[in-house]
Amino acid sequence: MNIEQKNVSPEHILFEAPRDKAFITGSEAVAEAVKRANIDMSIAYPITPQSESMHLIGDLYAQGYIKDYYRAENEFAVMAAVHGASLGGGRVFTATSGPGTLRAAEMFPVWAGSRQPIVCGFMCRGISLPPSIQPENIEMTFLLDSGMLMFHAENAQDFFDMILKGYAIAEKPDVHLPVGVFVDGFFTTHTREIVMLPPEDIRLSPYDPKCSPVPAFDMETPPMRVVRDPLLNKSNFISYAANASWHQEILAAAERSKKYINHYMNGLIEVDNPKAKILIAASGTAVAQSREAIRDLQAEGIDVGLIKVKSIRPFPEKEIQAATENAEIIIVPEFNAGGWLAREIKASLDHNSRVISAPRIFGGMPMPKELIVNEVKHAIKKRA
Amino acid sequence: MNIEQKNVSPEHILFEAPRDKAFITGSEAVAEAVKRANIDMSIAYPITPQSESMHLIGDLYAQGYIKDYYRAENEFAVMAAVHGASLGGGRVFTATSGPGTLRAAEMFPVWAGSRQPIVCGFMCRGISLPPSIQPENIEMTFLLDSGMLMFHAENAQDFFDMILKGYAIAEKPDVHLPVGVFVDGFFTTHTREIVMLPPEDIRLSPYDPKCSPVPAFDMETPPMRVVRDPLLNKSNFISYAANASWHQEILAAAERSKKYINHYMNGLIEVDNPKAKILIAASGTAVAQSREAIRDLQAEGIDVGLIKVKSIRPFPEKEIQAATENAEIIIVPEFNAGGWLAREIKASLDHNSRVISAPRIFGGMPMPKELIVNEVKHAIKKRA
Amino acid sequence: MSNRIITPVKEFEDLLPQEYKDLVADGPFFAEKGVDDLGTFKEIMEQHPHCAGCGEALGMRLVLAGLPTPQDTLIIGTPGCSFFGLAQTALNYSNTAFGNQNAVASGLKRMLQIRYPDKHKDVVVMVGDGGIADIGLDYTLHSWFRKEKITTIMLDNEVYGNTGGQESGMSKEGKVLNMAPTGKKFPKIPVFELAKTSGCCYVAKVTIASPKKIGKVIRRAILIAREIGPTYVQLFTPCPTNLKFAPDQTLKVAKEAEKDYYPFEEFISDDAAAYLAKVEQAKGDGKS
Amino acid sequence: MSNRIITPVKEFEDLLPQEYKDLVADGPFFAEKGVDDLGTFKEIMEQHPHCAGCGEALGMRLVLAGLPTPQDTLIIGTPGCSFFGLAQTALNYSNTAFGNQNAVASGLKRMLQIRYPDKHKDVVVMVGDGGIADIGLDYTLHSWFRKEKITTIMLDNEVYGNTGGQESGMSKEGKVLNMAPTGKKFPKIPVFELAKTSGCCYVAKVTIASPKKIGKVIRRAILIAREIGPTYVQLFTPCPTNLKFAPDQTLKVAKEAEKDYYPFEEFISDDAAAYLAKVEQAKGDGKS
Amino acid sequence: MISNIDIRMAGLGGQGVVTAAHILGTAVVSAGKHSAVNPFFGAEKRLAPAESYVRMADRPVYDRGEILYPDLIMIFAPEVITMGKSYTMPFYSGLKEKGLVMINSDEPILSEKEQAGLDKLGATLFYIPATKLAMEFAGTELATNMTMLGALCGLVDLVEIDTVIEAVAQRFSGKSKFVASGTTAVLDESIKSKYAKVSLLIEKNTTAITKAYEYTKKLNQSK
Amino acid sequence: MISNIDIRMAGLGGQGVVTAAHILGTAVVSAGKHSAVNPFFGAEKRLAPAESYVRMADRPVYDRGEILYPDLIMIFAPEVITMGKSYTMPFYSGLKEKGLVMINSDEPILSEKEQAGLDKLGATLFYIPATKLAMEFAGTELATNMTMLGALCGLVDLVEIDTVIEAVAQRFSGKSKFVASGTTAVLDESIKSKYAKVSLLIEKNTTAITKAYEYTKKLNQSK
Amino acid sequence: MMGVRVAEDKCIGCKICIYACPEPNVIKLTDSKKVTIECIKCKSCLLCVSACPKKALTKDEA
Amino acid sequence: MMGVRVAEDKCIGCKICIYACPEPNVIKLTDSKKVTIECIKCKSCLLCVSACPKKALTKDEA
Ligand SMILES: Cc1ncc(C[n+]2csc(CCOP(=O)(O)OP(=O)(O)O)c2C)c(N)n1
Ligand SMILES: Cc1ncc(C[n+]2csc(CCOP(=O)(O)OP(=O)(O)O)c2C)c(N)n1
Ligand code: SF4
Ligand code: SF4
Ligand code: SF4
Ligand code: SF4
Ligand code: SF4
Ligand code: SF4
Ligand SMILES: [Mg+2]
Ligand SMILES: [Mg+2]
Repeated sequence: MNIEQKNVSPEHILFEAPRDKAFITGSEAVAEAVKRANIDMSIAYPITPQSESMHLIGDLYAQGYIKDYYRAENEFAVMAAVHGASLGGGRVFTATSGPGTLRAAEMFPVWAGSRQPIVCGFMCRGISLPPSIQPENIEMTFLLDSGMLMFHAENAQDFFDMILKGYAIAEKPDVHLPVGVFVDGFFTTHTREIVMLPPEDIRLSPYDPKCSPVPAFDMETPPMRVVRDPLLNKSNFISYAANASWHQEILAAAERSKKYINHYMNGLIEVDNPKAKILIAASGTAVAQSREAIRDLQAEGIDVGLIKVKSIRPFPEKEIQAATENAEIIIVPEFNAGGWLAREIKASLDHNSRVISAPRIFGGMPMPKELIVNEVKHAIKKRA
Repeated sequence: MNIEQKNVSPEHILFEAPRDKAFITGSEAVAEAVKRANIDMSIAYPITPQSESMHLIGDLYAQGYIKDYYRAENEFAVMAAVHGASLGGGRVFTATSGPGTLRAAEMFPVWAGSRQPIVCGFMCRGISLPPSIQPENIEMTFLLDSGMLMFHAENAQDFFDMILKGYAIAEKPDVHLPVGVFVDGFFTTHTREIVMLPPEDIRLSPYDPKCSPVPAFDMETPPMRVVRDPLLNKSNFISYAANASWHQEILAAAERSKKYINHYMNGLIEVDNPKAKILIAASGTAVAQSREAIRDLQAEGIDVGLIKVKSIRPFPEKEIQAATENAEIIIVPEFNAGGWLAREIKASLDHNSRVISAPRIFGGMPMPKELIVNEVKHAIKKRA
Repeated sequence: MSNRIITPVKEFEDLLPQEYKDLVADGPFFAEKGVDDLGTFKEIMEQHPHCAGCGEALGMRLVLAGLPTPQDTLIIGTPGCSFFGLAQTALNYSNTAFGNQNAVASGLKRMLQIRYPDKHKDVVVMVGDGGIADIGLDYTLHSWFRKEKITTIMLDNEVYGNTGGQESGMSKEGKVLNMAPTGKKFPKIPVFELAKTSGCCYVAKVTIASPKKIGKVIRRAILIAREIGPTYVQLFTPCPTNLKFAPDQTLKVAKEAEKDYYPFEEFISDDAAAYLAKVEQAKGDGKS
Repeated sequence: MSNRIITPVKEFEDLLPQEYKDLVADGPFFAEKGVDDLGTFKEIMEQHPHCAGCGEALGMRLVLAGLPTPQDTLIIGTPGCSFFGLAQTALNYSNTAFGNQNAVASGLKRMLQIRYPDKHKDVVVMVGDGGIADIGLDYTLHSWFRKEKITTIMLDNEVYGNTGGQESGMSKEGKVLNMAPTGKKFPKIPVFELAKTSGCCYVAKVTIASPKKIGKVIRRAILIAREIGPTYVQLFTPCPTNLKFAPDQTLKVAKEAEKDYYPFEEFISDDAAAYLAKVEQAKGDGKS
Repeated sequence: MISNIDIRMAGLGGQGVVTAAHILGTAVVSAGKHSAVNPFFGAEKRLAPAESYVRMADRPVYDRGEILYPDLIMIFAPEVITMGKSYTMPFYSGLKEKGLVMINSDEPILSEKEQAGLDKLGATLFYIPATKLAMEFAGTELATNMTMLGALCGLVDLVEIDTVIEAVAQRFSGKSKFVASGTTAVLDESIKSKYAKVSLLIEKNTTAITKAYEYTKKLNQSK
Repeated sequence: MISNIDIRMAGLGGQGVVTAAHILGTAVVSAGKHSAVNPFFGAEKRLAPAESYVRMADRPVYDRGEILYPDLIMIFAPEVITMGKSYTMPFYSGLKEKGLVMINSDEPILSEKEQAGLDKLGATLFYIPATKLAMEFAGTELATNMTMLGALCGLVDLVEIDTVIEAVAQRFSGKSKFVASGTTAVLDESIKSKYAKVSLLIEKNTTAITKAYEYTKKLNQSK
Repeated sequence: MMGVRVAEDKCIGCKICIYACPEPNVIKLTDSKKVTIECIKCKSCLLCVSACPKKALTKDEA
Repeated sequence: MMGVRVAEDKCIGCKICIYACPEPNVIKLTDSKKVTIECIKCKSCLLCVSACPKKALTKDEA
């Protein structure tokens, strides 16, 4: 570590510290966030387009910013080891992509079930066959009920901020849930763009395992056996109820996280031009592409507003309901074949025939603004 | 094999052959289906509550009904080996549950991407922590965008039939997609009930690998290299387009499967008492429990209808829209914490404030009919 | 864990369950206890739902008695019958996904080294044969390749006990079991040999018919893991229920296996042997 | 595959691409070819996007030339650089999820035995070191334990080539790589030794600096897999791009490794040796 | 004949509660009625708590899972009550008003509190020396589930005893494998090892059932 | 000075198209404008096709990914066109009307059909002997990306050449690791091995850029 | 149904039964070097009975 | 930029270059036992050049 870092509050690092302009990739933004996150340990496994981030985090380890780091044998091992490390009472980070996410799928609900404030980056990409390493966020649909909080970053700036905010939110004693910060791989990881960074010489205060609803796994609390009978394998209503209430508490913790998301992320959604009758609702890179489309549409005199969905879990049902009160057309452009965001939005809105689930881009394609523009015009024509 | 089996059409085995009453568990129903499915190979890995089914299938192998069978090293290996076996041009079956489903999650989209008519049983159970082996169908939410067809069986009879129907549908050349047949574990696998079975001495005709959109992997077709450049790792619009259209074709194949689902399964949904203003929409065991509740409600003079959702993928959007045209209240009871079925239904319906996502049961609990009855009464009161 | 943490505050002592007070008064936390002392101290495992005559339960009981420093021992488990007893044990015990144990233990051990650089926190993996040799083999071997300082203990009952008697990679060749209806087609997986090849510094094979050996072996395995590198103990713990012998035959089955194909074996790397000589001399150990 | 299948119908011959016609006229499908014949027949791999000087590409080229019966050979791959060349090869090639290759091959081989009981369908796994020794180790070893009749070939470039130069379990100790910023902390995984312990009937280690040996070894591995059991070939195929040497140094690097730490080694089980003696005598093989 | 009834059977792992439920359900179905039977949803361990549930009706039974509100509770081992070897405590919780309780014991074992609980519900309680009868007529306590079944049929008019005996023969005839969760099947099968031949097993079980049936039939009449 | 422009750079893996784009974007941003730069989204292999994309504007750039409709196309190696080593065929597809094309070649290499395609778009075409200039002034063909950049700045008024030179220094100063996909970074870094010292590398690159800049400046003026 | 009886006169306190019992805290050694058995936790597996070299233990049939 | 030139007079047809080339179907042996190189598929890695014992191969600088 070539610089001495001062421990500061999330508020300081996020809201108060001055920021400087950097021209970096999303992968570098991840490393910049981790550098300031006071991580104890990180565990890596390569996969495109995540690898660069975890290389850089390896460098941070070599430089002394992180206390331990290694390459594991696969993603399931990574997520299991990160789980073990977090059990041990420290702050951890890791990241993966597409097939890696699915390879480790079983562990994410375990993190949530263990109430671990792990932050994980997901650099989304294609899965399945034919093989594709290109952008697609289909993997997010697999995690919607994993119990994790899920944030979707629009760009490198968001990615940087949401990782730090992720720890701030995840570690609140009344939240204590894992956070997945998702980006559209390549579009964000591999694009070099302007990112405003706070100084390098501050970092988050260390994680305090005592401020947790579940004690650290370190034999430093009285190790009573907890139950007369283990919860598992019992047709036992007490065990059923314990299990159910534990899961209910996970859902409740996600609800409680909303106040912190509002505080740190300035809302679960962000609305531009809320009075427009036509809205585009999107998350991730689709937001960026929508901004370009809206610029063109406004230039043509077509009034279109934007809902940027930042938090996918908890899902901003109420917020989107409020923001779409006057909307007549809601276009939902997405980078996946399933259309999961449109599904979520439709499920949140009464009168959801207003929702148009298009354009839906997958297979690695970019989403030219022209496509969105056309979709909007088409919708207007159809309505007229 | 102590009996000689005659190869017959799915139509014969499903619609024409006489049936006899058996009093068996859901696990036994699986084996009865497999016995008549003319399976070439099956690969097993134990997990509660699936194991009994795969034990029985092992016995079928020992008796000569199946040509090869082994226990693999874990579920990812099972699903990969079944994928390999199916590549080789034969008919395969396997099954798993909860954590096993998640362990192998990556392979299901691969089956779909490879256009393999694999049928897999999912005996759903709890995942995550605290550990639970008890009923819960949360794992289904992880597979909604896997590309598989997904059927949800209400009871052992459905389980038996849907496996055979699964092959009939999956193997149609214009479908050729994997089929997941889901049941609520224990409730179906471990309950002994009346199942009507066709005779043992008939079975489906063998799988014909030539009637497939993708040739068998056996070096019996001219092995030209297919592309100048491999599809992967290319910023190549041809490759993007190929990938996207391949996935679109998977979605299209699922659409095309509807006509076969209608034919073999008598519709993607089944509606009782469609004119009722109050409907219960459910899938799996929640349907059975709803039937009990409706019996009680009708006895009290409350007119309640039932939508049984049999096909989860393709999702019967249009069918549910039509069936709920007159409904004022739609109760969706579920065995999972996420409420994925209610989400799907809400996303399908305009005016979805009619949909009530309750009771939602998880942690292993049963769903007493009284809970559903109360939910209905509560909804009536609120509306009044 | 410092003793202060478990010592009841006088004023509240009467509120604590008897079991807890027994553990403090007669348990192995304050005064060091070993397998030899069984029957004279309060064991840290209590009333578990294992089958009557379960070899695995006996094995775990003996292992737990052999822990050199239970107050700083963390057990990583995995689904399998062992869950039942270990969940009933007054130690930190974690059990998440099947087979992930050595990966979890790797992360945990390293984090505890960060958080407690001056203390030995013994991370002990204790799970079934299926968990180690089948679904978890990759994680097991890689933790050994990486030289993680953890002790791995296989409770080898030669079957998947918890899920109802299926073939495991450690089942004997020819054995007819669930999912092996025509008998197992390949021999027991040579995990003992793999451990030697894969970087374990101490490897031992023992059965529940030799309780004192278990005590000694466990102690060695844990001490070596503290300083030298990964260690592995393979413990034969037959399952009466699924191997279908009477519950009172468990020790007989173990004894016969010991004679027949499960002899006591021990492998110690040179650096581990040197270290062991040092600590055992200091402690007056190793003579038993 | 019967030759009839690839023989062009006269009337349509002119519609076929030249490459296809070359394969029929001069390829290894009709007339048996070997590594010795390279340069005089149409190889089944064509123009691939591997880096200039890629050792893996060379390795695959030599392996493919050594296949005893390409017309009935199925290649199971996995993500990794090998994908590029193998996807450009006129054989059935499948590549799905990373590391699953030996599980896929197990299912495939068994199904082909069911469908073609009277024919040898050679199922050959050809993938990178990471795919075998890291993420796929469990599946690799278990296919060996189960005695699946498949040949596993590791293209060992001692790095994750395809994802940009990360540490692999097969990287050399001390090597600084991506994700190993302070150097690798443990030696190459002893897959060769594990293969011997785990049931492989034939195990060989060879480098691309010995092309004729590759031909011989591949032939042996595949023939033995047909009749006796699993076989494993570990092929050193250095990666100039990620090990950061000049593309024209690939063979020099291989030659030095051969002298230094990658000597030719061969292990043959007794039954495999007996079988081999029989077939090589019959064929007049094995003298080269 | 009673038509609609929900029965909870509680015992220890290896006592055959699952087999008992299976046999009863089979008998009911072969008598032309409807039934659904399931065990508790967990892994059984030898001598750990075990339960099973039988629903029977003259119309289709859709309901499944643990029976929360049984009409009838059968306790296969006194330890269920005396040592708390039960998933449901107190053992009669959920019992419907005027319900019926059968306990395998030679002598009263209920605490005052428990007895008061039953009294409040207006429940009828029977002690059945089922293990004693099993030892006497089948030569093994593993036939306790048979005597409990026989006793049930003597007490309540659910199904003809002959139909039950037929179901027993079917259960052990070996025509089909007994399928139950986890180790349950193994434990419930262990009775087979007590007899050299299946025919002997069926014969002994039949005797045990019949004797227990007669025992409670008398008891019932005398009440 | 031109404000809003989208550039596509196409070359072979190892030629430094990603580095070139990086440097250009950095210069643009340090000049106070906006830019977003990305490579093609695939794994680069030495001498296989490689592309990168630079967007620049005087207002925020949100758009990202492959540029489908470039204003300007830079071809770093003739093989991109002559041997089809390209992901986009024909190489100018998507080029906007009146767009600009720069080809690294000493001599015309376009087929008639290609030339006609360009003519139809009203495109302007420049051949730049970039490799030759690189060999001459930096002593290695690995500096071709530098001469292409210099040439670009001479042809089009995008950003001051000094700002570009500063960006080069920043890129190679070693203050931060160069981050690019897969093997791209390795390949793009290989130029470093050509020089004993970073300072020499920067110096040589600066010369190469400047010379190429001057070369096209003249060319442009003469047109 | 559950439990094991100790014949105090036969017991020599060798503890073999203690090492044989799968249940923790069931068989204990008294100060007089005899064993006692806490029957409420005993599962009647009879491993102790089989193991005792002195035949000091028998199943409690009560 | 790409390609290798064969000095026919030096080539003895030993095929070492053929075994050294990572590209399939690039170097071929002619009937006169010399090699020819299909330069359009050559990647100029120069492995053949380094491998040739007769120095019969050189990089084509054209
Ligand atoms: C991913 C996954 N697959 C399968 C299971 C089911 N499962 C739980 S324990 C077990 C077998 C345990 O066998 P073993 O490890 O030998 O332990 P034992 O019960 O014999 O002590 C299995 C297959 C699971 N929990 N998770
Ligand atoms: C589950 C999963 N994790 C990670 C990856 C990314 N991945 C693809 S290839 C590869 C490394 C390949 O290394 P190796 O097997 O040594 O082959 P090489 O490229 O060196 O030939 C990785 C990590 C993936 N495709 N899937
Ligand atoms: S099933 Fe076997 S291992 Fe499991 S508790 Fe019972 S006896 Fe022990
Ligand atoms: S990265 Fe290495 S292994 Fe991969 S193609 Fe390039 S040289 Fe070959
Ligand atoms: S084994 Fe027998 S003699 Fe020894 S202590 Fe136990 S009861 Fe006493
Ligand atoms: S019978 Fe079994 S459980 Fe009871 S004391 Fe003896 S060994 Fe222990
Ligand atoms: S290696 Fe040299 S001499 Fe030998 S064939 Fe090639 S070019 Fe000719
Ligand atoms: S330079 Fe390389 S690619 Fe070209 S012919 Fe020689 S070995 Fe082959
Ligand atoms: Mg086991
Ligand atoms: Mg490699």
